[in-house]
Amino acid sequence: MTTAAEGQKTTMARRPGSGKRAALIFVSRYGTIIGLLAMIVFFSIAAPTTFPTMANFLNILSQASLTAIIAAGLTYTLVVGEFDLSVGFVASFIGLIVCGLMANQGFPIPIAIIASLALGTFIGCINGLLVTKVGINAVIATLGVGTILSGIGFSYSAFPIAVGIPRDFTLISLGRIVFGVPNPVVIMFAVLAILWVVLNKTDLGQKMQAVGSNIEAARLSGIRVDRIKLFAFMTAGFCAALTGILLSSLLGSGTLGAGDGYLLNAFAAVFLGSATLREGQFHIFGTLVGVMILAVGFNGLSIFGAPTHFQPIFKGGILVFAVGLSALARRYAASS
Amino acid sequence: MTTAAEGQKTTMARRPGSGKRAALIFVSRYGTIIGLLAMIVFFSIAAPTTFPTMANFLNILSQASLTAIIAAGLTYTLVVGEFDLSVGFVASFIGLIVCGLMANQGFPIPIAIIASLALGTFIGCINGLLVTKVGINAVIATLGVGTILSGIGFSYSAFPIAVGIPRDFTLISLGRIVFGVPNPVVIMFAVLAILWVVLNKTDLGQKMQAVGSNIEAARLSGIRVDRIKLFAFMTAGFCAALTGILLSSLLGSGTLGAGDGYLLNAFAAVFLGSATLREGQFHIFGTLVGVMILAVGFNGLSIFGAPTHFQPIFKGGILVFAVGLSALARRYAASS
Amino acid sequence: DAKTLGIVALLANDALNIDVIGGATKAANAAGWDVKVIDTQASADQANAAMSSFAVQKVDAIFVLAFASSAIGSGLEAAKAASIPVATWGGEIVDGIVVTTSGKTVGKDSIDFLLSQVGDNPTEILALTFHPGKLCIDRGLAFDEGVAGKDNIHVTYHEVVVPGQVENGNAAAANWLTANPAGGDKKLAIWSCWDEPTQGAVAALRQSARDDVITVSINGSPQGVQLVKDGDMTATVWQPAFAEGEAVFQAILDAIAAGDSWEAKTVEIPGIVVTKDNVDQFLADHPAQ
Amino acid sequence: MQIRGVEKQFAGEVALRDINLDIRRGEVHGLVGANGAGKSTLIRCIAGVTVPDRGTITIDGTELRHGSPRASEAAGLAFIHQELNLVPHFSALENILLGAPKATRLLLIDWKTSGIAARAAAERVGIRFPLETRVSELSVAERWLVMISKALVRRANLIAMDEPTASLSAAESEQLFRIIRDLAGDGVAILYVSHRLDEVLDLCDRITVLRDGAIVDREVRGKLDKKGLVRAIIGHDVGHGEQRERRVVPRDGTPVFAARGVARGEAVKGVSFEVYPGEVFALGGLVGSGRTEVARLAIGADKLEAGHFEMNGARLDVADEAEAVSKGLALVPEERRAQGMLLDQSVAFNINLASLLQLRSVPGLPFVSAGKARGRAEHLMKQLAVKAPGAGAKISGLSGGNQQKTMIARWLRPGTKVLILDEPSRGVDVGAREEIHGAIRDLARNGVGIIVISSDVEELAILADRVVVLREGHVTGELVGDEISEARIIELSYMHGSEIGEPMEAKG
Ligand SMILES: Nc1ncnc2c1ncn2[C@@H]1O[C@H](COP(=O)(O)OP(=O)(O)OP(=O)(O)O)[C@@H](O)[C@H]1O
Ligand SMILES: Nc1ncnc2c1ncn2[C@@H]1O[C@H](COP(=O)(O)OP(=O)(O)OP(=O)(O)O)[C@@H](O)[C@H]1O
Ligand SMILES: [Mg+2]
Ligand SMILES: [Mg+2]
Repeated sequence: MTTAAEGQKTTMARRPGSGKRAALIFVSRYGTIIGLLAMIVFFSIAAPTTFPTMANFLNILSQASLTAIIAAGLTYTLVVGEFDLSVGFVASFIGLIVCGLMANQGFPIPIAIIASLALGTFIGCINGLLVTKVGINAVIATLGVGTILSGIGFSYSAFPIAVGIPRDFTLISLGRIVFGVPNPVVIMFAVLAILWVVLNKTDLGQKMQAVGSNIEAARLSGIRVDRIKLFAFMTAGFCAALTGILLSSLLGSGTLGAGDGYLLNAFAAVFLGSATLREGQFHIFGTLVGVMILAVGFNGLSIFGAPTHFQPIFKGGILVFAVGLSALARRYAASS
Repeated sequence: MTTAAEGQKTTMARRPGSGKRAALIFVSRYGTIIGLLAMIVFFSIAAPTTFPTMANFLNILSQASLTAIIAAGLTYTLVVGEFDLSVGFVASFIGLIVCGLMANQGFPIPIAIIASLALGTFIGCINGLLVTKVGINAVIATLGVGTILSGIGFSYSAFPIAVGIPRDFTLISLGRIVFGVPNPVVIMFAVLAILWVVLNKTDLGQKMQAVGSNIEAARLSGIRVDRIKLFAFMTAGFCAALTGILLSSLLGSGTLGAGDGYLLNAFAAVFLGSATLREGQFHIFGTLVGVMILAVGFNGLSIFGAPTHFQPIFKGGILVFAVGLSALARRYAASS
Repeated sequence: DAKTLGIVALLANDALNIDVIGGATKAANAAGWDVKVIDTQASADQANAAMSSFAVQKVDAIFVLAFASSAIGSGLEAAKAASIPVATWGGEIVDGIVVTTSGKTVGKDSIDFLLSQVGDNPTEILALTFHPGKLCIDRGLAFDEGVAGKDNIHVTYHEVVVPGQVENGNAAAANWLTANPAGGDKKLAIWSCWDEPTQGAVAALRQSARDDVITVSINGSPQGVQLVKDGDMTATVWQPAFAEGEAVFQAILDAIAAGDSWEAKTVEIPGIVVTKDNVDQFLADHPAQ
Repeated sequence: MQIRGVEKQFAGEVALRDINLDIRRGEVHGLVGANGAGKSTLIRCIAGVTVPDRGTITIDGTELRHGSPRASEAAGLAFIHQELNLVPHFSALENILLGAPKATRLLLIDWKTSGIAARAAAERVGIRFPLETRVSELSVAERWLVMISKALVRRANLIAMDEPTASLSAAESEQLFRIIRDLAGDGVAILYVSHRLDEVLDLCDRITVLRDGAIVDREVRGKLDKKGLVRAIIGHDVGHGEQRERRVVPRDGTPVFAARGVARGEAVKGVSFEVYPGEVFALGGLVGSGRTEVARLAIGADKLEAGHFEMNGARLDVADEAEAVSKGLALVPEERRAQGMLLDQSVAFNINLASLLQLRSVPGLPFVSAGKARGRAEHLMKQLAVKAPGAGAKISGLSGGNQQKTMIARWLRPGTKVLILDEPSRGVDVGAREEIHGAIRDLARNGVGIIVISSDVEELAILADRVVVLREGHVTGELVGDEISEARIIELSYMHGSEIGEPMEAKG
């Protein structure tokens, strides 16, 4: 992250100061963040007693946390130039399985969680093998695996698994172990921090970026391209599984298809994020910004009491607007 | 993107074929078609009285027709290297609007249809402008526009529009004007034929393929890249609108969200198709094969009376299997 | 200042949801309350998020539509922590919920009607189910209980895919019709958890020009009733959603008034099986439709 | 064509300043300058691909609209850009005609009629493969011939060529020169960019020299000699190493690298050679003679069908590129844009890509030290004189020569035992070429096995200690030390089938 950004900074600084251009570049890089802040300011003015409160910010973060985790995993697959359409299905499936393991197999909570995470990672591994070793297009491979999982989930348990789940399991997401911050928020920051460090500070991360940037060059540089991709898919599977587990803990039950909706939201968030700071590249921080934009919008509108049909219009509008702002500013900056 | 990938495909085609290699190449090109035929043979043996009948084939074609039309439009956007996530929402929206125009505004059928098709094309145009002129990533732009449309549709009419629709409107999809073939099937073949000819036989189609394959080369060759993309998006919008209209005609009413489900199916079909004949390229014939695989699989399983959870497993399996077969064969052919 | 009712909708654009919201809103407004609605697009995660948001805003009551009570664990916790009474529509009574309704009665009405139509004849039924939704689970359970132990009946289940339910119902029905061609010696029937897949099924009947299939569904949406009136659908069980919405809100008021002495209750308002015979009467009685 | 006062800046870098240039009908106008002097930028401005900040371009009195490739084309201009830009899955024919008006029947393309002009152009440049061949199946040089045909088919009255011969061998280049003279005779103006100064001096009626974005010299034919040209280009004299002292490395130990009868398909049919420590070894030959394919076989990118490679006397079996790299083999590919650079990344990132393990802050932990990474990059940039705003600048903004230096810098690391450079000075100016050659010799002197593949006979003659020449996948000869001359290399390149018979064994 640092190198590319620095590069632009240096060249930018050299240009004999044109204030307008600098402003445009600023907007192009921070357009999505500006959008996010603008929303927060707007809602804070519109609902001064309910929106800008600590409780509500924690609430927003809680709501964002599961989407952020799954979206961060998805980001990894996009960084290496692939795609994962199965993440929502994996979350649903693992959410069901983790409850089943506890309720039907009587696994203790930690064992059930570890087994579920391992299963999610394994599913990611299958995705990765189908893409790298068999050579199936990632869209097809992950859509296929996801569809299969939804079928298996249905045959595993068509009805919600709600009985026999230990109370402590629900406490995982309801608890507030660290400074009164809801656990999912803590988990989210931990996961995102690790993924950020791996992507930006380790050689593995640099290799991932190289693979996504020019796979042939990466290969000729001695990078084991297939393994790097496999790692990205496995991370996505792990994150999806974690989201599924947290979701079940949050709901207090395993429900068929409960996580399917994450797919589109995660995609929206990741692509929103790719318009942040660096143009068109996927990165963890951007994904977090994308997730927050969606969460703040959803929360603010509901507090605002906007008519329901306004919610999709607003959500779609903010997607187009925030990214459009960055994009337009970039165009004008380039041609000014 | 393309050049790097092509670089490694080296000396394959020019080398004199050994028998085994020729067979592998055959499988790699016709894997999906073989899968389709195998399914047809299998179901014909498994359900000899019900599956291989003229009535059922027409039934399969009818079911496939709407997906095929929307998927063909989607194919165009993929050919030019873009993406359209709004097609399902456009179909839903236009399906509602066309009914509204007849029921509420009292438009005669042809006027309502023409207006709706124009509206769909216009929405495609907006998508295209957002992508080309504003510079928004196609995933975000079309997801945003689609989401906005679902909100507008909701505020237009939350309830299905069923009263006041002329009986003749439903006849559009129920009729069998040509040789007893259901009209939607005829319309599908007509649309696909036109799109195929445009893509493969005209200068415009050449330009589309060039833009998708190497946009820089296209630009340097004096092709107006933006216009070509715009055309592709408008075609996708048109096809989505046509699907929405036919769907409403089939249902006899305009229902909110009725076409949303087309998105994933159309994507699956298009990517299945991209594994047909030409490696990794999108084309109309492949899309048709993809649609047919999904439709035949769904139909055969229902007739077979397979348990319901088996359907997604089968659908996912056939995606992975058919494409995997092609991909593996290609690998072995290249390395043998 | 005014009190607020927070409504968490399963699908704000679903006709039945709209009726419930309408009923609750009418009753709430009459009592001087404000109403806020959040659409969750059928996502349980969003439902919990919405409940938490309402809890943070300290609304005075929360009304959740069509989510299983087992699927709103954290939302309930948040509401409980903020001492906000929660009502559900089609959920079940658990700790923290003061009032609910049940989807089982209309389900039973539907299968009873269907069975009355086929009698003891050998019968093939296509059942269009949907398990992620609480309402459909309950209705499906009622259906299963109805056909249990009946040797003359064979059921083919199809799980409807959402979104795309109308089109999916259409395709499933078309295929099933091919497998069960006209002129067989069995009675044929299509049962569906709600009107939209049936709408697709009816289109499939039209496409293949069949009129030998009994179609029964639930909801009694304007669309469904219209199909019955046109003779395309055999029956739809009207669920009095508007009245349920009103009754639930009334119960919320009662619960608040009663305080700790309140006993959670299930509101039950019988539905109406709308058929060709009574559809005109039904429309006269329920002009809003 | 008149160019008046054209200026262009990229993010503060001046690429062109106050360019005034006239190009007349029927003249061949040479444009030379060091890497990054702005030649390509000027051509891209004319082509409408880059929008100049200031200035006008007029053609026959009408001003050209900036930033519109179509307007340029309509004005009768055609281009051969510096980078290969073809649609890989189209046939050569489709590529040649891409964007050109085509004959149609009932709106459908009439390929037969449209193809006539294309076939004529292809024949003119000496394309021998069928035009139905997909471009992805063509070798790099063959693709360049397609690019040239593409410019010819447009019947332009001015053709700008940005280093058209960089990937062509002597024969194809000769053919191209004949075409250029023909065209000029027909009144077509040619703007010709090249780093091969001999051909510029030979071909061009007038020569314009660019340095740092400005015109520093302008001469008509005969007024400049090579030395003067070089001085104008880089601002001072270079010891242009026509004849350096050639080292005949004693070949008594074990070779650092050797090929033993390697073969694959039609491209490589039993090639053997040995590379000894300290020598600059080169593979010569015509376009399509199989040199790139040998390199790909060595690096594990393609599978061997017969024979094997050896490193330091031991048999070397590599399954893929990663294993080859881990064993000390490295390839600087001929197509740096597609196979070498990460265009959206910084220069430092590109340089360090193959050395990430050495750059860890603490060995054993997976963290890359930002300081070490920048340090290594800056050190190597200085060593190879890479001209860039900084180690953090994006590589896509560098000129071709500097990009190529970056590609070489990637492999300047302790683990590299054998380095294969495929067309290392393609698109590189004389100054930079000299520097690259210096770096290559240094590497060889330090014991790294060097294999240079080049289509530039002059380069081979200057650089190599030993040359093995290939033709159609066979070794036709080996030249050592003073035997190496341009004439001998060309002779071996054209050696005929009958003489090839048995592949020659490497001389000891
Ligand atoms: N797209 C770009 N963005 C930023 N800088 C650029 C861009 N294109 C060119 N430059 C800069 O403009 C200057 C001129 O580059 P140009 O490619 O025109 O040189 P050239 O004379 O063609 O060099 P070469 O012989 O290496 O091809 C260089 O300093 C280069 O870094
Ligand atoms: N991608 C490819 N597909 C098919 N044939 C190829 C391909 N690349 C090269 N060939 C063929 O293989 C043979 C050797 O080509 P190669 O590229 O190795 O030669 P080269 O000597 O490096 O020449 P060049 O200057 O073209 O790189 C030629 O006959 C060429 O036509
Ligand atoms: Mg250049
Ligand atoms: Mg080569």
